[in-house]
Amino acid sequence: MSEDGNMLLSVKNIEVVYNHVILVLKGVSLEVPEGGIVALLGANGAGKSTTLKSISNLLRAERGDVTKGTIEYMGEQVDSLTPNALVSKGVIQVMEGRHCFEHLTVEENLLTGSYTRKDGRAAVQRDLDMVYSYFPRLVDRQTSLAGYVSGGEQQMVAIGRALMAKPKLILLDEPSMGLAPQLVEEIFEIVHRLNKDEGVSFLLAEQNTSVALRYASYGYILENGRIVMDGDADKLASNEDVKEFYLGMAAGERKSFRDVKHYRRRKRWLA
Amino acid sequence: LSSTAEAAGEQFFPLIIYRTGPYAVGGIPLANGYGDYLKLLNARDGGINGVKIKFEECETQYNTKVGIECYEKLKNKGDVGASVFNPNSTGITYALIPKTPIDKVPVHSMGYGRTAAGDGRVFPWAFTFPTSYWSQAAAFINYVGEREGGKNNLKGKKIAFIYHNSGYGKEPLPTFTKLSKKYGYDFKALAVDHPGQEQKAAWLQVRRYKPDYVFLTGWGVMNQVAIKEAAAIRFPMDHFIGNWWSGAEADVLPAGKSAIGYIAATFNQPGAGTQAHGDIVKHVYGGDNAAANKAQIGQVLYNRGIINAIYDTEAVRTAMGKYGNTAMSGEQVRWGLENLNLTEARIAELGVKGFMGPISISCANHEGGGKVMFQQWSGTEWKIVKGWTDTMQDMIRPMIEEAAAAFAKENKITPRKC
Amino acid sequence: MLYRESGQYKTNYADDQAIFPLKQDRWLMAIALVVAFVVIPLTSSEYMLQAVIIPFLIFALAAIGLNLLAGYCGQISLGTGGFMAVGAYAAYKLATSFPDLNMIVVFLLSGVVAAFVGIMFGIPSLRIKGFYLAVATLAAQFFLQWLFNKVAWFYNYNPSGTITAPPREMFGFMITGPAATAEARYMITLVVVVVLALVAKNLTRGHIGRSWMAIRDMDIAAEIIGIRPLHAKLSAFAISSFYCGVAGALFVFTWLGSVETEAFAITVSFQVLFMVIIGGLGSILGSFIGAAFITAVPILLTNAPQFFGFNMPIDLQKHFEVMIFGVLIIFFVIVEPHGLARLWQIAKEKLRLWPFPY
Amino acid sequence: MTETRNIGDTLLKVDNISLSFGGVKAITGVSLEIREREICAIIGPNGAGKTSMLNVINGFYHPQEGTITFGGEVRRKMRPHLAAQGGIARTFQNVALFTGMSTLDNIMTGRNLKMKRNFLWQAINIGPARKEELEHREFVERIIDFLEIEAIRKTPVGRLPYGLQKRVELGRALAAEPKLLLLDEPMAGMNVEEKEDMCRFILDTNDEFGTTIGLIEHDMGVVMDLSDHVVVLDHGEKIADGVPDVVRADQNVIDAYLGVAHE
Amino acid sequence: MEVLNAIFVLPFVDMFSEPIFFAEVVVGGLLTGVMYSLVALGFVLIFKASGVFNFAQGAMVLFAALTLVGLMEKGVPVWLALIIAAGVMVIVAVIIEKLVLRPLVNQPDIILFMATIGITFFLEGFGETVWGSDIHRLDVGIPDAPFEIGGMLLNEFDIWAAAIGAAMVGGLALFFRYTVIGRALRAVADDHQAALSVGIPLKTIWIVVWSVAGFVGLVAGIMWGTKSGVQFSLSLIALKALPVLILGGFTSIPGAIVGGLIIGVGEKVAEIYWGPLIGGAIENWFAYMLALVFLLFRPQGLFGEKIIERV
Ligand SMILES: Nc1ncnc2c1ncn2[C@@H]1O[C@H](COP(=O)(O)OP(=O)(O)OP(=O)(O)O)[C@@H](O)[C@H]1O
Ligand SMILES: Nc1ncnc2c1ncn2[C@@H]1O[C@H](COP(=O)(O)OP(=O)(O)OP(=O)(O)O)[C@@H](O)[C@H]1O
Ligand SMILES: [Mg+2]
Ligand SMILES: [Mg+2]
Repeated sequence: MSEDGNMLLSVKNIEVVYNHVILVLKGVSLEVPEGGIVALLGANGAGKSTTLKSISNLLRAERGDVTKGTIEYMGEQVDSLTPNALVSKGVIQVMEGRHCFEHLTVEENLLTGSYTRKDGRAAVQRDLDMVYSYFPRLVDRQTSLAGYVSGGEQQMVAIGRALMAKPKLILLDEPSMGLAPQLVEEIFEIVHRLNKDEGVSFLLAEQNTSVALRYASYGYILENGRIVMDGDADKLASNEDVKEFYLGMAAGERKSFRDVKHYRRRKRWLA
Repeated sequence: LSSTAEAAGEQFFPLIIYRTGPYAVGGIPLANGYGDYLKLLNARDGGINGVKIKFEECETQYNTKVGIECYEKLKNKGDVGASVFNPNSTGITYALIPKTPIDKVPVHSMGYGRTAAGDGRVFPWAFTFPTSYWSQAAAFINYVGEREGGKNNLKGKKIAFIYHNSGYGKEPLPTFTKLSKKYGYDFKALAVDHPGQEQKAAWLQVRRYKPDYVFLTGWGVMNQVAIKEAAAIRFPMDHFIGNWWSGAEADVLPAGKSAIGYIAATFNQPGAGTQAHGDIVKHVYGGDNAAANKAQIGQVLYNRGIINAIYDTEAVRTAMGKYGNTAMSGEQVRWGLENLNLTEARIAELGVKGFMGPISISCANHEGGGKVMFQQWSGTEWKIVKGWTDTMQDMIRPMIEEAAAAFAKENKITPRKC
Repeated sequence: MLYRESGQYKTNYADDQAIFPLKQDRWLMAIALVVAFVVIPLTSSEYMLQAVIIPFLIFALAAIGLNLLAGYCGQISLGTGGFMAVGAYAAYKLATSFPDLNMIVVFLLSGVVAAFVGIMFGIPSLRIKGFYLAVATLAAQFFLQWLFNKVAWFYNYNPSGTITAPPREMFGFMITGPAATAEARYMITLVVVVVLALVAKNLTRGHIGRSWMAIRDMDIAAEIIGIRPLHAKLSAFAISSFYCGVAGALFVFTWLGSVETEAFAITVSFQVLFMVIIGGLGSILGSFIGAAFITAVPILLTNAPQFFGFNMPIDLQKHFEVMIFGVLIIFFVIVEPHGLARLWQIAKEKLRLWPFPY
Repeated sequence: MTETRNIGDTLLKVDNISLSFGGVKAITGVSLEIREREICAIIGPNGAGKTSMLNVINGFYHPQEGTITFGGEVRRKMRPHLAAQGGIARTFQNVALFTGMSTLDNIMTGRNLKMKRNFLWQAINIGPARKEELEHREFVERIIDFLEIEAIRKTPVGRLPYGLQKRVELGRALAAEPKLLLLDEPMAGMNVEEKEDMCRFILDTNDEFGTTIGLIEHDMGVVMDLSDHVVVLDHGEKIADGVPDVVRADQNVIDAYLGVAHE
Repeated sequence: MEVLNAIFVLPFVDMFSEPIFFAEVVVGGLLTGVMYSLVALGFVLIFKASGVFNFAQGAMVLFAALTLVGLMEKGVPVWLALIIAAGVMVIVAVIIEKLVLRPLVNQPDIILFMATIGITFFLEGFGETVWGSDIHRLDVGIPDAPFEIGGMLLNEFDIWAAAIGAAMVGGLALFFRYTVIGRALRAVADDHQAALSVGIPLKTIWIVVWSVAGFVGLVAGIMWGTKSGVQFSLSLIALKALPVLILGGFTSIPGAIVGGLIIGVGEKVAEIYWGPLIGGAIENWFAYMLALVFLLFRPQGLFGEKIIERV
């Protein structure tokens, strides 16, 4: 993307090392415009989650370090802020793998999301109702311990909890994982609505490329800790390689998963 | 390392002690008294018969393992090795007794440790004088018997024994049971676990048992909690008697007024009244009374440190009488200990007249058959209420010899002839 | 690139499964053994052996024991001191009741006795987990300590309840009792520890070890794939207690010579746990490193002021020692939560990449 | 596409199972059958009770009602390890690998059931114990080759990316040489390429070892392409059961689960 | 037969034949139990709020009491000494958060536990360096005289201790229930990283909780210190709090008090009625055995949070 002014988030050339030895990101740059939905695509282990965590500053809790590069949010360098300061500023991450508070009830989980808010109980209650309206399944589960609800329900809790913080930028890590198909659509509809109605921006790491590209405006493809391709979502979606490797289409048609046995073209990014 | 220094050299005294940890309350004054007396000898007399004293403390926190490490560290120090070890812990004494014959250093557990070591035939290298827990128990029975108007009146009386649940606390048990058979008193032993902050159960039992006397064998924080608990059940203090490690200022002060009347055994006089105390203030503290008081001069355990040092230095002096005025090796000090003979006259010469009883040690008897006194807390100071008390050696001695024989058998030691 | 495996091809699985597949590791190990069996006995002073090296070996053995349970099987136990006491008292009773029994046999049998006691106290682990279990194992600690203090039979009815290692010899050398030289006691300890460490390494690499680790990492999944928690946990308790029991026996017979139950107090349990955590949970090497750390550091700290010519009052020195010890624990835990053994592994990884940073 | 496949008799019969937790009804009166060598998919919205069903089958949950017949044996209550011994292996929705162990060791644990040498042999690690270990190692290496994870053989699994972890988990289940393999969302969180790989492994397992497979998956493409028969759960009840083409057209299924008619 | 009689019949006969004494034993046990609860409470607070098993609680009790008594010996009036000591505990909390907890966010429980052991050593050494190892007499003016009701001999001090213990438990239970922080605390205990991700400031939370635990430690230190003097052994009472803790549940404030009462009564009754049969001094292990028996039925303690097991 070009260097114009209204970038909400810009990550410049960051390098991340785990445990002082494992180099995972090798110079990643990306930008999220104000009010944009940006998708971060890539295979397993490419470094998507790592990128998101370095933005939200949750890396340190995993003994990872950003050793090079800078991260700017609303023009301000945020590398050294604590995660909760970032949340107060409106950046929140929904972590991969749900991470619900097992011993809190579903409702309590949602309410923890509003911890940094200062706008009073009524506003929080309103958002709580909103979350319940997005995820009616959670209403039944309100008083269950989050540790006991099903995997998909936990995913809803995790997303709902982030919404409760009334963020400006949500870093969504694999929101569709483990969700039933119609719910995946619903979640992306929610993303779309929040984006349109409330102006919330999104950076989403997603494996479900077809949906992600459908809703995103821009996309990056990350492989092995490097950005190998980026561009407008529709452009990416029509790229032949992307089609084959990320959308599972061959020659314009979805191929059957039964056929994969017989022939397989391996991905090579010779960029 | 050793043996070469035929020149005057330095006499090395190791001190295994604890100034920290749960029993620091007891360890600090003991170490101060012992150390101050040695410093006094250096400052006033230039050492023992002109041989300078060197002295090193090693901190154990009353922990046997650390004690052994200390022993290993200190046993070869000084020009001719360590003079004598005072482990200041029954556990450490037990661990050292088998080692000392090999290393040729004597161990002196003054009024604690392994009672059987009073038999010098089996334990040539261990000394328990001036007295032992078993003798003390006998003295206690003598004392209360006397208060009841004769030991025969003990028949039907009830005596409770509250003890630190360790080797140290358990030592007097056989004596008490044996004597109860002899004198017909009823006896109940109540154990309290380390460190002894929580004794409610024991005292509830005392309350129900309603004993005529309670004997306490505690150490550290256990003592003062016991005294407070006794006060809380309104047990008459003058019927509550501690052993000589359960009768120091730190034990009674926290209980305040309610501790008045509490009695404890001792084998040295309380107070800072002797000439030696004056000398310590003068030579060691340069006349600074406040500093001396801070070091707890004149307190029960401080004084006990002093007499411990007197015994040991006098043993060195005795050895020098035979081997000449140079630094004495452990082996020589052992001879000195075994031939120690402190008469009233010698005690007066040392400037501690009346402070301790006369004593003489022999090849067979390492306990010295020493007698025991009883002191009472007045609210401000300890006062002797019963002077030297007999310790029924006719009965205790055979018990000691029997226990020593058992040890000899188990460890394949042939007792020496004395 | 000093430390790399390239060029060391394994042509069969047997080679790949050797204890030390790397040549460098094999060399290091050989050197360590030569030092342990030849250099140390020839050069160390009695103080060194008695106060540092023998306790280090014994604690290393106990730490291996606890590591099998806590590090490999994930069951934290604070009963180590109690299990060591079982070994110690069993060895004492065996040695005094059967004076002609070979000491190695005595040590092993006392380990077996401890193993049975360990199984009994391991039973609650089938239901209780985590810190709840850790605290519950204190029941073993306190009960056993009480038992050996109370029941006079265990200490042959001597009045203070102290047990003393009787003199025994092997190959014509005194190996226990007061007349045994520090070198002799060291050698016998070393042999026992080295052999048992090797056994522990083998166990952890076999299917028993894997079932322990599976239970540790995710007990439910382990059960679902067919690992029986009962077997895995109780075998871990048994074998761990066996090691602790042997360590307890050595504790009396080749180290202190004479102990009362207080020597196996809860502080010992904690100390061994520190060793395991500082050294590295789930690492045999870590048990050694941790034991070295916990036994040597206090002694170094105690002797440091004198070494540098300060003369501090001993109480102050002790306080500093305790404080510094605490700080060091925190420091190392922060530097590498997985223990010193992991630090060593990371160092190896770095050496492998050297001179490149990543 | 299934005509040529050699599907046998009923291997697993779940009969009228009900399971509830306190007030929450996870499963109500569900019956289903899985036949030998088939691939049976269980689908349904989130919280429908799919995972719970797997947990019932392998003995982790004990249903209040109903029976399970596996390989001709009827049973109501059993411990998970007995189910494993009987030949049921599975993978988990939230990866449940042993994170402290290497890939190789993880897969080796799958063979634990088959290893018999007692600990004394293992302690000295010579003779029979060593031989046994090596035999199993060879078997496991075949699985590693099959799943194409040779390169991460010695890596601790905690460090692996999610997709590979799922693969290792499959390897662990395969190591037990199960008769019935239960897979709980094996392809969640994967991109298409990885899903293709996973499908290939599942199909190969089914073809080459004749393993019966129970599969929970939310990717309809995968479900429809792979399975011989699909069971749909909703709110703990079975709402459809049949071949993929029929199920996909079922209005109930569309309403409850698919949202829109799938393709 | 006789053995069975001695174990299963005679002790009960004994209880009923002297009911007043039995009542006294029970009351004595209850009061002792409250004293245990005071220490256990500090553990619970920290565990509940951060999932850390704080072994240093005993050392914090010692350190707080030492600070208080040290100041009082320097002539500082009681009320001021109390305030300063509480302030010192806040400083301790801040330092611990910064130097120990922050670098260890998201580490396994056992590692944090180990770190608190490091803190234990440090606090013990530091407290004694500053204030010495001697025993200090502590008297903050709580009355301490025995009195008799209905043939039972009680002590004013014990009654005070019970009252203070109850008040603290009540207050803290309300705090956790009705404040936003309360919920955040439990969230942190479940998952550090997730708590961070939703914007809960671990730093503040930890400082608050450790300060409160320090304050609870101070109160426990005052009560125990008045009873037995302030000295090193104070840090060992943590061991008496552990069975209370597992019996009540690591995460429950009311659990700490109920656990304390059960353990207190249980161990006293056992010691007095069964102890003599087997040689006495069984309190220590009996407390743990009793807790163990309860755990076999409820592995999370009486009031602890459920242990969630799912795949
Ligand atoms: N805590 C950690 N310590 C060491 N390595 C790590 C850690 N976390 C991640 N890695 C490594 O970093 C690389 C990138 O991981 P990351 O989780 O960012 O990938 P991802 O693109 O999100 O993959 P996925 O789609 O599986 O979530 C992986 O190879 C992984 O092994
Ligand atoms: N151990 C348990 N205790 C209480 N409720 C439970 C338990 N296990 C499952 N449940 C409940 O049972 C219902 C079914 O859960 P299950 O995990 O089987 O759903 P699922 O079909 O696998 O859903 P998903 O696709 O989201 O994984 C859920 O509502 C869940 O809350
Ligand atoms: Mg990811
Ligand atoms: Mg599920």
